[in-house]
This record gives sequence, C-alpha cells and structure tokens, in this order.
Amino acid sequence: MSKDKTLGETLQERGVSRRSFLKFCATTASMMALPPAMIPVIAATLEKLRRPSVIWLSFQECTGCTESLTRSHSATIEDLIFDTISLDYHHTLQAASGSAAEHAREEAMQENYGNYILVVDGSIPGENNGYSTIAGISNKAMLLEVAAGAAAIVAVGSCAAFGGIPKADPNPTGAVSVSDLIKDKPIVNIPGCPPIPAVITGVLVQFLTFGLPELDQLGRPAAFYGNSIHDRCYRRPFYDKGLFADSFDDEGAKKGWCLFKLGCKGPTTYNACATTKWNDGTSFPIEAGHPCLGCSEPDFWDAGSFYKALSTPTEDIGKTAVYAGAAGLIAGAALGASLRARKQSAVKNHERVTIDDLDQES
Amino acid sequence: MTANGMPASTIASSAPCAPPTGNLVPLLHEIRHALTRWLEQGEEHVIDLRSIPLAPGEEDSLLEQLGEGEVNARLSITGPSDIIETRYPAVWLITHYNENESIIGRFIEICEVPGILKSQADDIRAGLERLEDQLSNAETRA
Amino acid sequence: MSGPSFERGYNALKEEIDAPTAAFFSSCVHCGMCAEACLFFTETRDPKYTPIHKLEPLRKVWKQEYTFWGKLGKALGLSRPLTDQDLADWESLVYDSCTLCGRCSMVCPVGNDITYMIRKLREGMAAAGHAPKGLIDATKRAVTIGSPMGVKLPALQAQIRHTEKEYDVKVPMDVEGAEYLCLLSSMEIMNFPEYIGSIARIFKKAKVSWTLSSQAFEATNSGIQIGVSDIAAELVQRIVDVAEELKVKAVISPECGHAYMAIRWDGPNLVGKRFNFKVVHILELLDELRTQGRLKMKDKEARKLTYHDPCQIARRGGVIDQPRNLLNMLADNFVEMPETGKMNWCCGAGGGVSSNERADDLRLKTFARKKAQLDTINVDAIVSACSNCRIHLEEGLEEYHMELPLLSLTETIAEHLAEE
Amino acid sequence: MTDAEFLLWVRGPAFTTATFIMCAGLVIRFLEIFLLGRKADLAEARGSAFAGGFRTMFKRSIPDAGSFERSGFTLVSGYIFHIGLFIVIFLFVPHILVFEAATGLSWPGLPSNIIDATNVVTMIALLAVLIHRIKDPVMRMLSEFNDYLVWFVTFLPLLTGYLAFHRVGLSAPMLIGLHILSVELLMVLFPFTKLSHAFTLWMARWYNGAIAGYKGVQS
Repeated sequence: MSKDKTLGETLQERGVSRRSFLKFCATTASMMALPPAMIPVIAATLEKLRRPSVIWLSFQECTGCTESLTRSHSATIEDLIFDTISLDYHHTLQAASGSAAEHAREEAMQENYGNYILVVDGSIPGENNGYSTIAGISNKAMLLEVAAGAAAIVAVGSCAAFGGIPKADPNPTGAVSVSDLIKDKPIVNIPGCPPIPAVITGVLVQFLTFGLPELDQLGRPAAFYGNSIHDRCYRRPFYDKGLFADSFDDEGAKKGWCLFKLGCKGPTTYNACATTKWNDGTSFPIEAGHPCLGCSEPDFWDAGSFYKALSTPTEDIGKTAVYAGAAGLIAGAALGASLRARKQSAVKNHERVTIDDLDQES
Repeated sequence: MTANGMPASTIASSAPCAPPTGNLVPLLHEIRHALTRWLEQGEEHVIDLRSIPLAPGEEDSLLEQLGEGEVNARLSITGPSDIIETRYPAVWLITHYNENESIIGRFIEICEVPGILKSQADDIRAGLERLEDQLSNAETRA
Repeated sequence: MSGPSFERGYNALKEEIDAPTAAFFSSCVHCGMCAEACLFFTETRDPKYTPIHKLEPLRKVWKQEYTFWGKLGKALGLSRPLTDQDLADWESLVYDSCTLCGRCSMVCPVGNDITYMIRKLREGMAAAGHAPKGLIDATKRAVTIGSPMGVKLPALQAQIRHTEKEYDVKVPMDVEGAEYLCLLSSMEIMNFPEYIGSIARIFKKAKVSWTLSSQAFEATNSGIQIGVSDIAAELVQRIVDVAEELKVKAVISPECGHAYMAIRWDGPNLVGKRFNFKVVHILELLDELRTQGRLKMKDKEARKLTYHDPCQIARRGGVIDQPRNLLNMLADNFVEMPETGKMNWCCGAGGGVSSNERADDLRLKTFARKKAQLDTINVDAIVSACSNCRIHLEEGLEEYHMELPLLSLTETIAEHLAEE
Repeated sequence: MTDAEFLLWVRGPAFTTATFIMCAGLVIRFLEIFLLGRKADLAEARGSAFAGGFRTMFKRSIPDAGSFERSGFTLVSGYIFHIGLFIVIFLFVPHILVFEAATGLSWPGLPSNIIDATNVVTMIALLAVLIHRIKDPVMRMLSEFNDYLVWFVTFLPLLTGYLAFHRVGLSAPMLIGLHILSVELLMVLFPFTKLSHAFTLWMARWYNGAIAGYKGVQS
C-alpha cells in the first residue's frame, strides 16, 4: 500500500464499495458521538486523506491498551482504521525486533519529520534508567526524541495520560504522564484503563478527519469525554429516585438499582462507557452490576477504596472524631479550669456593697 | 385498535421492563415530528440510537413498537447491513453489522429511501467499467 | 467605704456570669424575636428596647473574660473593652425599660432566659454607681427605715387599729408559735390598707393561726430590684430572723409579686442557706383553704371579671392556676385576656420601674399594651393580686381615660365571705 | 492541582482536618460553658428541674400563638430553612453515607429530586432571611459581622450542592470538591461562631427550663 495514494483511491483499488465506505463513515460518526448530519463531511474528508505515519511508543504499561485495541471484535472498522494510517513502529506488534525495529522507528522519523503522529501508552519513569529502557534508551529520552519531530501526540490510556497505576501512591518509579514532560506539542489524552477501543480508533479518525479535536481541561476529546458516566447512565433514574443497591446481592442489586452506595465513581468519571459500551456495544461495568471505578480519571487508584461511596471521606473520620474529642476534653478542661479560677478571683475581690456605695456622687 | 392494527395502549403498556430512562416516548415523538416535517418540507432526518441512553430492553421495546413494514433489505458491505422499513412508511431502521454479525451501528432514518440503499455513482461507474471490460473481453474472444 | 466604681461593677459582672449565662449568649442568633415580646419595644417600636440588646455590657464581659477567642481578641486589641461610659449609656435600658417581666425569656427560640441575665447585669450596674436615683433612694429607705416607702411601725399600728375597729377582728402581732407569719408590702399599708382587714377576716373564718411582726412586716426587697445582693440578703435576713424567732411554720408573701419572688425564690439563695420554714404566696394559701373547704362564700360576684397576672407571681413565680380556681369560685363570669397566664403582658411598672421617676412617661406609654388587651374583652372590672400592678393599672386607666374598677383578689374574696 | 487531585484532597486531609477542628472545638466550647458552673438553688423546690429542663428542650421548638402573630416572618422563614437544612443534610443518600462512614449509623434517605427541590426552597428562605436581617430595624441593629458570616457559610454549601447536583459550569470533580470544601468551611467555623447554637441551644433551653421547672413555673 503506497503512502501517496488517498484513502479513497486505496479503497477503490481494493474493491471496497462506496456503500461499504458510507457504512464505515456512518458507524464512525456514531462512535465519535457526532451528529448524523456530519456523516457526509467525514466521508468527503476521509476520501481525500493520505495515510500519515504513526509511531507508537510503549513505556511503563501493561499492554492492556494495545490489547483493548487489537482484541476488539469490530475487526472491520479497525482494519479500515489501520488502512488510513501507516503504523511504522509499535514494538509490541511489529515483526521486526532489536536494532531492526529501532531502525524502522528512526527511518519513519526521518522520512516524516514534523508530520508523523506519536502515540504513547504507559507512563514515563523518573531519572533512574533501571526502571524502564528500550534498546538501551531511557523512556524519557526516547519520548523527548520522538516527540520533537511529531506533529501531534496521542496519549493512550490512563498511564500515558495521567500517570496511571505506576504513578499511584507512593509512585516508586517517579512516573509522570506525557503532558508532564512535553509542553510544546498538541497532546490528545485518551484515558481509560484501558480506553474503550472504539474511542481509540474514533479519536484517531476524528484527528485525521478534522484535525486536533476539541479538548477538555484534561486534554481529552470532548466528543468522548464530554459527559460523565452518571449523566448517561441508564441507572440514573434510580439515583434520582433514591433507590440504591446496598450490597452486591441484595434486592436492590437484583433490581438493577443505582450503585452509588457501592462506590460507583460514575458521577465524577468522564468517559463514553455508558453509551459506546464495551465488546461491540454489549455492556459496560455498571450494566454488569459493578460500580464504575473511575479508571479514566486522574489518580483513580488513590481515590480510596473502589467500593467507598464518592461522597464519603477517604480517611477514617470516626477515629478522627474520637481523637478530636479527647483532645478537646483535655484542652477544654484546661481552659475551663482557668475560667473558673478567673471567676473565683472575682468572687474573692468582691467588696460588700452597702447603701452608701450606690450613689456615684457620694 | 388503531388503523395499524395495534392497540392504542400498546405504547404505554409495553413500556420497558427494567429501569426506564423515559427516553422511549420522546424518541417516538421525535419520529412523529420528523415525519410531519418530511411531509411539509421534504426534510430528511437521522437518529443515531447509540447517542441516546437506553436501558436494557428499551431498544427492543422501541423496535417492537416500530415493527416491520413492507421493505426488508440486506446489504453485503464489509459485513451485512439490514435496511428495514418499519410499520410506519418512511421510517427506516438501519442496522450495521461487522463481519462477526455484531451490531456496530443502528440508525433510524426518516426519508423516502435511505441513501445507502441507493446505488452510488462511484459504484455505478466502477460497475459500468466492469461491464465494458466484460463486453470488450467477450468481443475479443469472439 | 470605697464608693461605687467601674472596677467594682466589672468585678460584679465577672462574678455573676455562670454556665447558663454563657449558654444563653452562645446561643443567641440575633433573630430579634425577643423585641416583639417586650412591651417597651412593641409600644415604641424603638429597636434599642430589644431585650437582648439591653444585655450588651454583660455579653461583652462574658465574651472578653470567659471565652477563648474573646480573651484573645481583647489581648490583641481587636475588640474594645467595656468602659464606664458603656454602663452609663446602658443605665436607662437596664432599669427604665425592663420590668424583669420575663416575657422575652418565654419566646426566645433558643431558650435564653434574658430576664435572668438582666438581674445579673443590674448587679454590675449598681456596683458601678449606675443605678437610677429613685431606686437608690428606695433602697436606702428600705435599709434604714425598714420599708422602701419609708413606712414605719407606728403607721402600720395605726392602720391595724383602724382595721380592728372597722371589721371587728383581731390582728395578731408578734405571736410566737403562730402557724403563719404574714408579710405586707408598704404599698398595701399605705395605699390598700383594706388588705390587712381582708386577710384578718379570711383567716378568722378559716381559722388560720397567724401573726404579723413588728420587726419585719415589710416583704418587698429593693435590693433585688436595684441589683445588690448584699443589701437584698440583709433585708431577707430580717424576715428569716423573725420567722425563726417566732417559730412559725410558714411565711406568707403578700400579693405583691416582686415580694414573693424575693422571699420565696431568691431569699434562701441570698442568705445562703435553706429556710427551715415554708414560704407561700397568699393566693397559694387561699387556694389551699378553698380545697380544704375552709373558704365559704355567701354570694358570687355578678360583674364580668378578668384577671391580670402579675409577672412575678405567674410567669416567674408559678402561681397561675390558684387565682383562677379562686376566681371561678367567686364569679360566674370570669374571662381571660388574650395572651394570659404565663404569656400575660406586664403592666409596665415592675422590676423597680415604678420607683424610678425618670421612667414615668415610658411606663405610661407602655400601658397601651394592657389597654389593647382589655379592649378586646370588654369587662366590668379587673382583678389583680399585686399592689404595685394595681397602683400602675389605676394610673394607666386614668391616663387612658378608662373607667374600670380594679379589685384585689384577696380583698374581693373577703367581701364575699359567708357570714357563718 | 487537577480537579481530581482537588477532590481527593477535600475528601482526604481537608475533611480529616475539618472534622478534627469541629469535634475538638465543640468539646472545648461545651466545656468552656459548662465549667463556669452555677450555684445550687437553695429555695425549696416546687417542681422538677430535670422535667422542666427536658420539656423546654423540645417544647421551645413550638412557639406560642402570640409569637406567630407578631414574629410570623421570622418564625416561618426560620422553620422553612431549618427543616430544609435538616432534610438536605440528613436525608440525602450521599450525605447519609458520610454519617455512616463516621458513625456506622445509617437510615433511609429521600429521592434525590425531592432533596433538590427542598434545597431550592431552603435557599430562597435563607435569602429571605438575609433580606429581613438587612431591612428589619431590630435585626439590623443586632446584627454584627458574625451573623452575616454565619449566613454566608450556611448558604454556600446549599449553593455549591445545587451547582454540583446540576453540574453547572465546572467539571463534576471540581463541583463536588467545592461543595465538600464549603461544608468543611462550615465545619471549621462551627464551634467558633453562632453556628454552635445548634448545640448550645440545647444547653440554653435546658438551663431556662430547669430554672423554671425547679420553681414549678411553666416554660
């Protein structure tokens, strides 16, 4: 497949019908939560698109993000996606290894300097090279080198976007996110542990079609992260009615009531799970009866127990109150004693008041 | 019974099991408005069912209420797609599947014929080329 | 003698502040509801008469002496300490426009007993030399002469002679071993001597063993009104001494409400020991005689009557049902004023206000409240049981041109006693 | 600090600090009042101080008819916002979970939209109370900085709660975080301002009722 041909030409060569392409555009628009009216625009843009080079770097990660993407069953769509880009380096996926792989990366960088897209999954450890190196190059050095020539960076997964689990307290490796290190390139964060595969591909398509998507405060594309799980949750009516499951096997749980009490982080988690769902739209955690962990939010790992309700304090307040009460008793008793002493001295200073003491003139 | 042979109370009574989001009736109204607009102004309308939060069972209930009408077409385009005209003419249900027959998109379109059902100019052109090739090949052979 | 001084006043306030005071000030949310319970506010609409506002000096001392933050603020110079001028400025609010009626203490939603604190504030005001002239003079007379009105024993003896002659009764004097020692207020001796005759007749009919004392006949206590516990204790002690000397079982408080408060509730606390005799209000005793069947009436009062509850007897003293029992025995047509009993409106002259000439105009102005109450029921006569209330009610009725007879409950009972 | 970090901070160290200050402060305040002591009453009792105190603690919540007539606005608005606060604070399920986390006690809550409506009513009542405080001559004279501060820190959690519930303007973690922070402000100021009347009024009513009860006086 040549990089010089437009997507339209490539598809035509491969005998993909116009109807197939329209179907692809329609489902992509749906996935990206774009209004159906945008379908013709997507079609027109994609058609003229030339395949950009993509370099995918994996640092402190668990390969869950790549798994999420490649194990996704909607193979056709992802195939089409990869037809639209040229994935020149992805060390988990590529056949070449060792210096050959690194050579491929260097070549891609040279050929497309300033134009390629950098995808990163995993967080970047601190100064100690022992934490993670690839081909003898520290993660940080590699990121800085590749990022320098990138047109834009896509940080896939909560680790790349926010530091994720490696950054969880006490953050032994000194892990940081991509945006902690790179300040001079557009960065799109696609958090999630892992992110929804359709969202990864959707963002790539959106990126290729319309350029840098509209991002929120945390660098996430608003199209997928614009609503909280809670806002789009089918169990929301139960929240409003005050009907909650108290445990995983009570009547409420069986009736599908809201999981807020069981620690659901839906209200503060911005992601598309409730609408896009997982496994080709089959279900998502809440539908399976489990509270949202908030995995696509920063520091989700440190937000107290997954099963502790969002409104509750993360530390032991009961104990604090007891300690405070004890401290208050001691301080209060001391203060009270001094007040009593003050009053006693006033009683001691009392001079008997007689009728002669009443007139100020006297 | 209504003219459609459907009890008037069906919409209300067959309301979804599990937690209703309450989105079903508004959706049916959106369809009604779209039909009116088509009749008055010829304006087409598309609803992406993925973009609307629906409780489990609610989508089935919606499809049940829309029913099936006179047209039922299956396209083979990188995985099948079903184009069904519902009980209400000009209300089309379009379901896209991937090659594993999993649903990857579902739309309701209000129009005379969904665009994707029509033959596409590019495909017609390619088809014409193929036909011409075929004919010239036949002539050569002949 | 060191004379009054701000330091003595300030020290007195420090002495007076206790846990209830601290709880009350801590709880006040400045809702202003006490204003609407105070007749000095309702009849003038002047915000300065808001009861809790009258306590500002005391609150300041509490805050700066007995709270951590107040003390800190004072030490850092963030809050201005109390000055003698503050006390001078507050003098008229504390004495002229508060009758200690206790109505504000009833409506306060957080439960503050404002009256309790006014009494404490007066302690500091008096020690600092900021008590009104009229009250000072009355107190001096009470201590030196034995009665705030300056009534001496010969005057009482003259009234007794007159009474014995008019009603053909014996008024026992200094009888050791009598069951009851009967106290009087000087107003009763001077303005309503019929009271002496009335109790003499009632006790004769009911066969009550009683006596007056030539050493301690005065029940009122200016020391409490002015706010000097030392003097109040001295005045109470005179009664205690006599009661113990005569070995009486009980002391009878006269109708005067404030006298009842002084001897019944404040007395033991002032002298610092429990009494070895009982204290009863005359109405309590009369009601007891009624239930024992020892009060027989010859006829009933035909007029439509109402009853004015003296604050210190009813709201602050707890004698509410007894006068009503007696009135229902006495009259067929007894009606209540709106807001009666524990919520009755003060006549406007209690708590030392009547001894304070400076407050005369204000006192009469606030009578409009009582007039408004009376206007709603249209009665033929008012019955009350406090000579101080009676004097002020008479003045008020005259001021507002109302023709209404004013009766003493005890005297009215005496008039209707069965002959035999 | 990201919004998520902020939310974690208010739910964690900030909440612990606020709880400590509130609990210790209240105990100190209580002792500061209680240890001043009071003299025993030497007069012969006519009634029970205990019964009187206990009765007044509760009875004082129901005003007499005359007060309704004369201070109707204060009473009605006061009732509305106090009952509203009670409902919003104690009957909203996410709040009940906080109490459960602190004390282990739990109770049923109300539907969230009822809480929301109550919250709006409560805010309106509080605004009315503020206007009344500024306009009424008595209240204006009595009011000091403390009174306005107390109003503000009471109103703030209702407002931030409303914004958080309806997700107005900012991100959900930020809105919820701000709401919790405003509650923490309330908690920190609780023992040191008039807010503590919620606790001391029981003492005040007790003393008033006990003094009266001892004398056999109705209170």
